[in-house]
Amino acid sequence: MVKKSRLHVPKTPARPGDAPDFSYLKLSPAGEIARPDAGSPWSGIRFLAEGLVRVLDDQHRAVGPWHPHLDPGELQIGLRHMLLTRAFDDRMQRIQRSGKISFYIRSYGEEAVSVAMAMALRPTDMLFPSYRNQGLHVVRGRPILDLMCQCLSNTRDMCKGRQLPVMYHWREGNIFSISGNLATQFPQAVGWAMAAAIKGEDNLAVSWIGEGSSAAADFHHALLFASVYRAPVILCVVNNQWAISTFQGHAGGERETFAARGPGYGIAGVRVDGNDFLAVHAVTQWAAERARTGAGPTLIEHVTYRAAAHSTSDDAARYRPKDDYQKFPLGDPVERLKNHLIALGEWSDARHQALVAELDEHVAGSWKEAVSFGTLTGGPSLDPGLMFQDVFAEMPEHLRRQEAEMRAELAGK
Amino acid sequence: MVKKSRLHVPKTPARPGDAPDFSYLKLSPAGEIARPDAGSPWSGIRFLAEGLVRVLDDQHRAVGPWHPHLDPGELQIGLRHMLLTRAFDDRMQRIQRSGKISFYIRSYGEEAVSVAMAMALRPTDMLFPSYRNQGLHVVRGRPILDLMCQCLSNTRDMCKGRQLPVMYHWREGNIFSISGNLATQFPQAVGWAMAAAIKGEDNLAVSWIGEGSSAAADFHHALLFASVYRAPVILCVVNNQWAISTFQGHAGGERETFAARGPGYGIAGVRVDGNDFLAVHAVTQWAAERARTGAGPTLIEHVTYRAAAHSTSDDAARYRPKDDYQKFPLGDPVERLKNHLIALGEWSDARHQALVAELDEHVAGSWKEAVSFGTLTGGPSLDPGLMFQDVFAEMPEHLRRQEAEMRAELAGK
Amino acid sequence: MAQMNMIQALNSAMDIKLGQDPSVVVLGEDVGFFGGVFRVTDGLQRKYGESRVMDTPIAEGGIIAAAIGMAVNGLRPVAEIQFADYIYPGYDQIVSELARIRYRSAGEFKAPVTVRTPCGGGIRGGQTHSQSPEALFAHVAGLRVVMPSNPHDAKGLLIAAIEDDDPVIYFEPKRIYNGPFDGDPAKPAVPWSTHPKGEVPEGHFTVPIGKAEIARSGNDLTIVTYGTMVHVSDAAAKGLGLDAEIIDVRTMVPLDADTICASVARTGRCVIVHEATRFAGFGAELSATLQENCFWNLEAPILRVAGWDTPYPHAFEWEYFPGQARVAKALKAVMEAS
Amino acid sequence: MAQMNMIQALNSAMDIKLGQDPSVVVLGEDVGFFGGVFRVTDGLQRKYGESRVMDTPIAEGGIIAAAIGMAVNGLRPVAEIQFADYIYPGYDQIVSELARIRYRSAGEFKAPVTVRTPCGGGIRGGQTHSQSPEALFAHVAGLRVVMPSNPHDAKGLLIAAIEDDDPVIYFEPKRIYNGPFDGDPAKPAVPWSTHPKGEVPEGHFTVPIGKAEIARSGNDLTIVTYGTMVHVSDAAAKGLGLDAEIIDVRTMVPLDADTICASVARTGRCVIVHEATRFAGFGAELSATLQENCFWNLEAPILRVAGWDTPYPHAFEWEYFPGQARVAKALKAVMEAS
Ligand SMILES: Cc1ncc(C[n+]2csc(CCOP(=O)(O)OP(=O)(O)O)c2C)c(N)n1
Ligand SMILES: Cc1ncc(C[n+]2csc(CCOP(=O)(O)OP(=O)(O)O)c2C)c(N)n1
Ligand SMILES: [Mg+2]
Ligand SMILES: [Mg+2]
Repeated sequence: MVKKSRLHVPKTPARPGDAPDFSYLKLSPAGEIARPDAGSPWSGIRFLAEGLVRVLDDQHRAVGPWHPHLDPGELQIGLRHMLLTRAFDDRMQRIQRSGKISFYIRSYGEEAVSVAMAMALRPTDMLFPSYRNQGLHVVRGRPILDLMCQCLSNTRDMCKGRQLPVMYHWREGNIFSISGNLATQFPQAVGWAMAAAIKGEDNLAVSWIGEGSSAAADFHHALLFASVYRAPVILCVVNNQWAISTFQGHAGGERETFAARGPGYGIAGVRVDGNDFLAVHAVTQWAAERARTGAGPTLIEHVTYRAAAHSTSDDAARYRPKDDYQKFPLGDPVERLKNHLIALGEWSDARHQALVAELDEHVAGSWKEAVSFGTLTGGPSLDPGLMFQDVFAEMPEHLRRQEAEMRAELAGK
Repeated sequence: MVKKSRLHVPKTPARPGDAPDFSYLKLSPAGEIARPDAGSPWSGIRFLAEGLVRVLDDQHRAVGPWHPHLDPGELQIGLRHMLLTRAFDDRMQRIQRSGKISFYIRSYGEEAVSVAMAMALRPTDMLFPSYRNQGLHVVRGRPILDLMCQCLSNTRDMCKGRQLPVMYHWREGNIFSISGNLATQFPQAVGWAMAAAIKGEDNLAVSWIGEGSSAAADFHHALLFASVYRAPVILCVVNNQWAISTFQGHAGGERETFAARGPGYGIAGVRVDGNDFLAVHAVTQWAAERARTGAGPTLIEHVTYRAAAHSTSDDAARYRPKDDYQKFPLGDPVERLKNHLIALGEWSDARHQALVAELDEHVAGSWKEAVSFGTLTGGPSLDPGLMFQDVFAEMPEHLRRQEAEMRAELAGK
Repeated sequence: MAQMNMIQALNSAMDIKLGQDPSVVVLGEDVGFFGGVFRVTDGLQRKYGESRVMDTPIAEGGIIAAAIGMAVNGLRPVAEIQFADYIYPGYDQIVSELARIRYRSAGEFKAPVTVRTPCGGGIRGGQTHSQSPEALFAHVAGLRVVMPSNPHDAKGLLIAAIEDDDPVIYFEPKRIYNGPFDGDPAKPAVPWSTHPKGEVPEGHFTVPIGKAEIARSGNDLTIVTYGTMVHVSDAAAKGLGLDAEIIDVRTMVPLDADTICASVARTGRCVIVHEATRFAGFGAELSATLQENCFWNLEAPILRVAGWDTPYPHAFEWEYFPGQARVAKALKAVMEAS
Repeated sequence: MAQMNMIQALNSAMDIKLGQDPSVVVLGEDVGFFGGVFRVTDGLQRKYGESRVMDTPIAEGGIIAAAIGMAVNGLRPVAEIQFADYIYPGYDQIVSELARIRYRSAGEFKAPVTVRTPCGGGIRGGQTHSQSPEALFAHVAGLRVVMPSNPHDAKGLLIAAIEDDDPVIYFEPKRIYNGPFDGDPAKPAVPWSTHPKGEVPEGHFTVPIGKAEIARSGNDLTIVTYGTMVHVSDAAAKGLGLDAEIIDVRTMVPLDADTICASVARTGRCVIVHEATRFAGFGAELSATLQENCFWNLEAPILRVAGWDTPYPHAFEWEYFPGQARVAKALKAVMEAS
């Protein structure tokens, strides 16, 4: 080009070798943001999309109007779910490294988003997760054995070998199937919620996507349909700052919060500290009440950080400072809840260590059981004929023929 | 269903038989909305997306900070362009009714949107229109003869017979080709603007879609890419209240203005009285300055009314009150500019009638000339072999063979 | 039995299902108050209310996605895409989601959505009101793909589609909404009341998805076709005085290969006719399947008659559209080949 | 000449064009700083800057639309879609816009966009990292569709695509990015340096779009294939000791029917091999074209070998993927038919 480019390109605050830089992050002190009535008209509560709802302060106390006043027992359960999620993730990561599963995605650093939300919802609310919401299954009681078997594509795999690891689903638990195509679940959740409204039921749909995925057309369709039909849905953008190698500024975060898209479409938007278990729980309760009473949908932006690499296929050190997470101003969700419980006098380091050990053992035991149902490389395995089932409700003639061909091929004929 | 539906369905204010009802329309008095500096950061000027920029008041005076102070001569030119657009539309509508063209779309009631905007832009700015922006061609000096020939698919048709009537384009005039698929041009305009920025040029791209079309994924992509790369583009939603039979509430207008989507994405949004020539001109100048100086894109919502049926294939009396347009609170753009010029002492009913007569004659003359190049039913006609050209830059072998087959078929062989 | 055109037949199918099954809902652009730009949903909103027959935003991707979500929540949505030419913004939700939800969830979730969409040319609609994109769906595992050629089948297939537990892409050849069309635009329009397939049962009945129909039996050769081209082919064969067997495919997926192959194996000669552009069109699959199965019976190459490989050219519609002349030429070539 | 794998060859093609032509730009998800998830654009942003090699939002529809707008404004964008499985959100902009801008504007506007996208299976990628959707583009008039099978052609075809004034959908069979693959996952990986087509000129050269290549000459029968399957077919034929002629289609649109038909007319026997699901796949077009043109020369039915008609099944990848056994079975059947 003859002339110099005038194109604006979003800045990434820190790359490998740079010092971590979170000065771009707009924070609010814990307790600062007001808590309007859940039935408030959306237009009067735009401030929720700009501030940051936080409950836990730096002294590990719960403060301000969003304090959800949960039982210590409930908080301990939340801590347990987060720790189990993390123990499970850690183990699967190591297992992938050892070659026993092909692929894995951790939710490290984002456990509060799934766990606190699932705990604030009813079991009959339908969840449309992304691939980083394994905590939902944990809260709803899915044995991690089942999740492991899925990752192994073994004879107990809920997906019957048809999906990549982590692409779980659970009809009984009201958790929808995960697609590899980003964001498609977002408008589907709105359709589900519309159906609930049409049927006169008061169940909600809740869906999660990453901030990078908010660029997809599905994001727009979800917000638009939710707005037009006032669907009983909670739509969550999990802003963990990164989309593989791409900083959130490239998804529009440089200009405005993701929560602010909500008011643009005429629906409530709330920006919440995604690493603050109490704040996430409180905001979810608020949005659920709002949706259930017919006051409309809510877009929640969870501000958090993807502490792990994108997946086991990724190496985050290529594109961001190694110590980025250590410097993230919102800390770690597990540590923060733990410290709060200790501050309440309801927890201790010793109990914590014991719990971690117990969960590790549970995970190890589950893994042992899981491999007994087969692995990629040995043990019992699924019949490849399963590939021809469930394409349609009934297998049509051409697939029957192809199955026969495949069986002949396998038999060396 | 056993239970009663709880689904919210947007209300349409008036259907055939009802009295027109525009109480839903948020209006601002002329002159009321402040005019911030064109370089203002978008976040400080959200009020522009909520109010309604108006210059012409009920006494036909131009008032307030957005008064563009145009020469009376320029206003007369604007009036002329609008009248020519309307005379052309009216004639083509009648011609379609007589069966000489297959289809037509009028811009009746929305002439100021195209005419005032095109006049406020530079000829080197690239325009990406919808099918209701014929005024752009008029302002840029395209002979209406050419537009008529396109509608006739005759030997002078710029589209070489390949497009429905009204799907014009004009490379020399920097007006892009119209697609039958709604809204696709919106993100294309952003790409064009990004290229201008990459090349270091200061031309803008400007695009128009209907409020109904703002539901399309392309709308989201356009706003997002414009925001991320701060592209020098003006994106317009022409809110003429209707998308065929569907009221604007179904596109999200019940909850928020369309202009407010801009701030949601972190770009400026301005809501303007689309039937006020001066206001449209002023807002366009402001947005163009903004884009040209690198301060970013603008989303403009033009509040107007689709005075005609959707197209010649449509019958608006089936779904809205017959006298709806007569009661539209923002009046008619031609009448309002005419009355303003008269109030200025720069125009008269007599001059107006003479101009209308002159333009009618011009249109009639153009039509006479146009049909000399052929019509659907007679006169010279295009070689059907043209259907095989321009599929690719060079015609590949298989199309050459198909063309030969087609010629044999036509020759009865 | 009643006289119905295709619009009435389709309307009747939805009316019956909306009345019988509270889980059936209809959604799409202008389908509610207005009754659809082709009036196929006329009167349904008045009868069943705004929560069962819904006007939607103009967002085909959103329409399909919402329909999927509704279906997962137990409804049976019938989504209208106003013209098949506008289905592409919904393509990801159809291909990546609708087609695979049952598969990827190992049968735990299903999405019984019917996507109705008017297709085909011959109405002076230009590039974006004339396309026949059936091949783009037939290649996608998990979708049923249907196109009727008359009011009787239109109603029976639509009821079957709505009742089907799998997603169905339902193409409606709009050129024959009001009457059969033999490809000659100069001839006066003929209403469906003149055609035996314009007789349609008033109540509930189905035409099975996955079964082709022998629209006309014959011995000289087999014409395999669907939609509007059933009528054009019939006229072309009659014009040549050929005793052609005409197979109306009706369902592209799953294809009734047995019926089609049996006919071609018997006649030894075959012409495939469709409106869609030829290259990599659905005719290619028909040809390949027939060649594989009937090779030893074939007495002449199987020929394809189709739209040319260009975008749909407004002014040259009748030179583009496969009319009787083009079909006749292929029929002659196949009959004369030896 | 240099030794290159396909990733290096593709990178070299873009590097050369970015260097030669200031109107060339590269855009896509993670293509900038990171250099792409397969590292195909590695180092290009560092060399040419953030305005020429752009990270984009995750919006395939937006990427294609922006590329079209850029092309209309005189640039030559090379857009990457991270996996072909994610191209569908951009399908409307490709089919309704990119393919038709020249046509509908009678040549006044053009959109010389190259859309690069990794396709195909064999990498344990499951449903959404394994698809081969070429047929869904080959049917659309106005698009060129290309798939190379080796580093030499990859570079030459990509330079040709970028220089082409028409839009090109450029599929990269990712299973052979690092080395040829004969379909046997148990064998150790072989690098491109062991293969003659791993020799690639360092500078500018083109492989013409629209020309098939006879990858291996032979007399017993013709195998028509492309992408990864060129290597699988070769191994299968060698395994049977057959003197097969292998045609690497390379360009699906415009198809080099002459080269393909000439071969089949000579050998009289043909097997078509591709990875994509069989039904209405591109193999159907190849079969139909060959049958029409070579009918009288055929000594056996043309057979198709392809992926089964199911979504790509993660755990059953190697039972799904057309390997040597499946190809060999078809080769034998065609050789034995009489
Ligand atoms: C439609 C589509 N495009 C691209 C991809 C490839 N891809 C997988 S994950 C990812 C990044 C997603 O980032 P974000 O939405 O922020 O979620 P996170 O991984 O941070 O949780 C990309 C680009 C995909 N899966 N689907
Ligand atoms: C993708 C797509 N979907 C549907 C249509 C059919 N259609 C043509 S115009 C129209 C209404 C558009 O309304 P709006 O955007 O408000 O523009 P207006 O006609 O009011 O100017 C519809 C639904 C289309 N052309 N393209
Ligand atoms: Mg992210
Ligand atoms: Mg409108």
